[in-house]
Amino acid sequence: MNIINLGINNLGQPATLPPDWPGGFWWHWLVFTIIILAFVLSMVMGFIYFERRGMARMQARLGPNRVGPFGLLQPVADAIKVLLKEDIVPSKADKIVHWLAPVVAFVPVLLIFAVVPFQDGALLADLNIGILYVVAISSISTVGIFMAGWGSSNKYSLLGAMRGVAAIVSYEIPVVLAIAGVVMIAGSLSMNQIVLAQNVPFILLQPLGFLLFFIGSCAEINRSPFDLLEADSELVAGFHTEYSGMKFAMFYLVEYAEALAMSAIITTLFLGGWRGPILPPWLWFVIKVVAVFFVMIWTRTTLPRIRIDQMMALAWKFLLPLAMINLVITAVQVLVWPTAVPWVMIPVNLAIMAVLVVVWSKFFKLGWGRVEV
Amino acid sequence: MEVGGAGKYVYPAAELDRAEGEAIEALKAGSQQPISDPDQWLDEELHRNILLTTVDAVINWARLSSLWPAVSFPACCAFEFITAEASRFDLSRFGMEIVRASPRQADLMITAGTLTWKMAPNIKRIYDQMAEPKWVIAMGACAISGGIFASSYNVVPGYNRIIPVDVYVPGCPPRPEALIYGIRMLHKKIAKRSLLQEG
Amino acid sequence: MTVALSGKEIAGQLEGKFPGSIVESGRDCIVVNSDSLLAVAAFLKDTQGLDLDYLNYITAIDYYDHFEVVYQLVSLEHNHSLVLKTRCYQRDNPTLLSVVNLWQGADFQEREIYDLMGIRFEGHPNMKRIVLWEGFQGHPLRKDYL
Amino acid sequence: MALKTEPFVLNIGPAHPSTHGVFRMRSTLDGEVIVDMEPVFGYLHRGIEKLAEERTYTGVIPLTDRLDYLASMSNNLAYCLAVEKLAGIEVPERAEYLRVILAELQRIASHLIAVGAFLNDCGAFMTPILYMIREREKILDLFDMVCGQRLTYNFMRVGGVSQDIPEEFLPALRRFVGQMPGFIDEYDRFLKENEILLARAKGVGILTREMAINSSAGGPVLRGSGVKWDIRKADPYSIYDRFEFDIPTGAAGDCYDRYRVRVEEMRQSVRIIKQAMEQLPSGPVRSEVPHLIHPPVGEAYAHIEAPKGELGFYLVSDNSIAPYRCHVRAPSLINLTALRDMVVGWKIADAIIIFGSIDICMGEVDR
Repeated sequence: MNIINLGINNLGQPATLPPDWPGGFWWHWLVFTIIILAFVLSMVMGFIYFERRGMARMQARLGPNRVGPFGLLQPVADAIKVLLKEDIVPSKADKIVHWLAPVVAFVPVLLIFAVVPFQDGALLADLNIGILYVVAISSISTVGIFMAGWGSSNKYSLLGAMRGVAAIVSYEIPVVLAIAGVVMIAGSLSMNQIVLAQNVPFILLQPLGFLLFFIGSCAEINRSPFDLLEADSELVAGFHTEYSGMKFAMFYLVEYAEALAMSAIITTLFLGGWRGPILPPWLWFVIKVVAVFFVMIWTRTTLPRIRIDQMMALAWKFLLPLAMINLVITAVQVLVWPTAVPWVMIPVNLAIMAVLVVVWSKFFKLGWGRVEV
Repeated sequence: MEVGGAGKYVYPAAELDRAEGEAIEALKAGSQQPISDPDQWLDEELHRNILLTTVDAVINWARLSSLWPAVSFPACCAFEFITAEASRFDLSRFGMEIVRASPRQADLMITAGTLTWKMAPNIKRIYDQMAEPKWVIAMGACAISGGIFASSYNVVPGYNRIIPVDVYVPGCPPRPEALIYGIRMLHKKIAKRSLLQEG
Repeated sequence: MTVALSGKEIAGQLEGKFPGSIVESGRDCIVVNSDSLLAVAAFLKDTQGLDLDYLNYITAIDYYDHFEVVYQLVSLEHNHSLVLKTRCYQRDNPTLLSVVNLWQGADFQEREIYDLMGIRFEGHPNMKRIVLWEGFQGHPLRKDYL
Repeated sequence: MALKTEPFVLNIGPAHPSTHGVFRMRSTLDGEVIVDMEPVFGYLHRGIEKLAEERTYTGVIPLTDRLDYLASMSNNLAYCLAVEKLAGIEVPERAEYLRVILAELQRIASHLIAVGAFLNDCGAFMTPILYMIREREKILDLFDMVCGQRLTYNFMRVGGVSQDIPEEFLPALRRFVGQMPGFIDEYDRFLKENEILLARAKGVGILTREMAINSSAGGPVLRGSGVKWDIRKADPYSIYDRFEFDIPTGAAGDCYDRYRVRVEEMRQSVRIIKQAMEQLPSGPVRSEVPHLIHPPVGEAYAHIEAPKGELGFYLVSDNSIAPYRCHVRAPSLINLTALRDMVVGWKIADAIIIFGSIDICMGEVDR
């Protein structure tokens, strides 16, 4: 029996009380909490392995292959080792803040998965404001990062944390505007409804929105080329410079769990979520998530890092205006041709995207030279 | 934006220099003898029969499979270490490609290069900042005994004057193969650890 | 080929301009009085036709009874060079004038000479030890360093 | 709005991932912007100049290996030239050609690391440097063939080179020279026109022509600022006057120009090696030199165009078997003179890449 199918949603009603479940929604919550925890932990392990092996291949080497078959147990070994390492709290640190920071950073990332549908209706809570909830929750982990930077009383940590806060404050806006385009087309804020609305994946109807969202979310979760927050070659290890042992493991987990969460949201919003032919829905979901993550690895191995002011400039001068234009165009399309055939809109939207990006990149350069502050 | 002059977070350079000099002299005075290997080696027989439990085996396996090196690359040998990390010799096979810049998160210090008295307090500090359990590989002749520069006025004759060393890899510089062999030796050493020893 | 300017010819020019500045002149070097070092250096740097605007290196040699400081000047434009030397006969507190204001490239090299040879350069903005630490006893490159 | 901010001191180094060794920048920051910076070094000062005074002329060669450990061959060459000039020793033809071939290979190897490390400092996560180390390994294999060492070669001798090349060397070199231009094109494809790299490196860390000359910069740093000055052309040592090659120069003197100059120099080095390989004569590789060299009393300065700039040895002889004084004109140290002026006013991220674009080797800075 496929338990996941039981959480079927009926027309926008919250799927908190599935009919056949003995014990009502407590039982449902318990099952899904366990599924989410298991999913996140196993996917993060998989991602770490996948990133290290994939990156190694792109860098003309092999990557970990000694521990277990094909090195598959490498993340397990890393996890055991890191968890058993000594936990150091610097003597000048703000002890409580230093202790709390990893938790504050980690919990919101897990909470995001509450509204991610793994299959039709298979989600912990089908909130009717699902995507709004994601936007709200995902920003909280920044507080944890800033606590880490502040609490460590290390200048590198503080600089890293400041960069992180600046990045998330700036990039939240284009990201939300990009989401708004999707919401308009789907006509709902519920994640499950958004997936159900995607007869054509929204990446085709909203190519510009996808681009903006992808760049913005990469910046929010500090993936390269926006990894200024823990920029190896500048800030040693950024905000978690002073963390060791278990607390460092939490941050490491947060980093990949955030990447997983963003991949899952991109999958849900733009790639049609769990929908796909032949294969079971959850497998489609995982395949799409991994594909998105692969692109992130790819950019990480390819691109140099940009500077903090260039990053801000990109958000405010490039992404934000484009996101607004995209919103207007989408609104016009939804209003004027509400019943237009998607196959007609696809080439139109792609053309609009191409023109806008090209034209705007004439106005905007990442900018070289000294930036006066 | 207005810069608030020489504020309380800007220390005079002369003061910093003097403090550094004092730290060096203090360390130099206190480390004229080599530190012996700190590991308490239990009787081999005892080890095999009683102490080496399954838990030990799992933990040691995890530790030896993911040795993350710290950044402490003073001189020439650093490039042999970097080459060992790169495509041809590929230390990433052993899960060692994550070179942690922050010593807090590293397990292994590969002391690649000559140690001078001016650098010694920094290396000692990096070592102290590393979280237990931690290991040290002295890579190259300079790291073992000062090597070709042993008679100089500013060279520490071996890292073991200031930090305990687990494995010595000779060579000037050691070839990457030699370094990998040294790392395998360290793996064997780690595999013999027991939780009881850590106290 | 970089032409090594003849010390004798330059010495002739200098003797007219700064009487008493030249101690000795060889085939490719001139030894100047330590007092007139700055004036001679400025002349060599700025004179048309000489334009020795590139200070190649500075070094110091300990000859027990005196220190000799060697400057090699090069003109990138005319591709010629000149070795300028000066001597310092004090041993306890040898002092020379710094050329840092003429050639910024002298900055670290003068500090290094101070550190290792113990010659103090007056007029250098940051005259302190460069490779060894504050509080190090002695100057290692001196011949009598133990 | 006038916002009052408090500057603070941030210590970059000496054990920092991008200080290429044990360099330390004691910088005063205002937020992210560097308002003042004092370079502190000496963390690798091994006293090579002092140690040279207690070794014989031949015994100093291993010490020179460890100066700029990324370009040991060039150091050997410069030192041997200085001793030969001091003692008036002739070098056989074949040895001269071998020296040129090896020195140019060394230049390629050193520039590969320089460019790779620069791109790594820009934040291209390890990828470029790993590809460049892949090619560097091929050069190291060639060196391994001739002298059995990978990093500290100790191969050149006063009056020639220590031994003749093995017969498998030339075919391997020919293969390498055939492949290398393709690899350089590949590196160019990686990041040459990358928007982010341009934004990070172009116009950053400008060293004007006047500044470069006044601060005695050398090598790619000087040429990046538009000064066409290369010792190989300006004062041809060894047999460089027999080869055809160009001196690439930059225009603006920014980080990007220095990076481009290095890449172009690799192409020129390949060109020189090709010519030298074709002209390589047969004959002895070392002239008759007494076991203990007693040069006449005097002094000599010999310089070469090392990968990092003008490398010179100033030797003083008192007719004994050891140099009376051995001074190294270290390009890395002197190129750093302008660092402070280049980084002040820029952000930390820029300071890192400006520092990376100078390409120093701490062994040579501190000696």
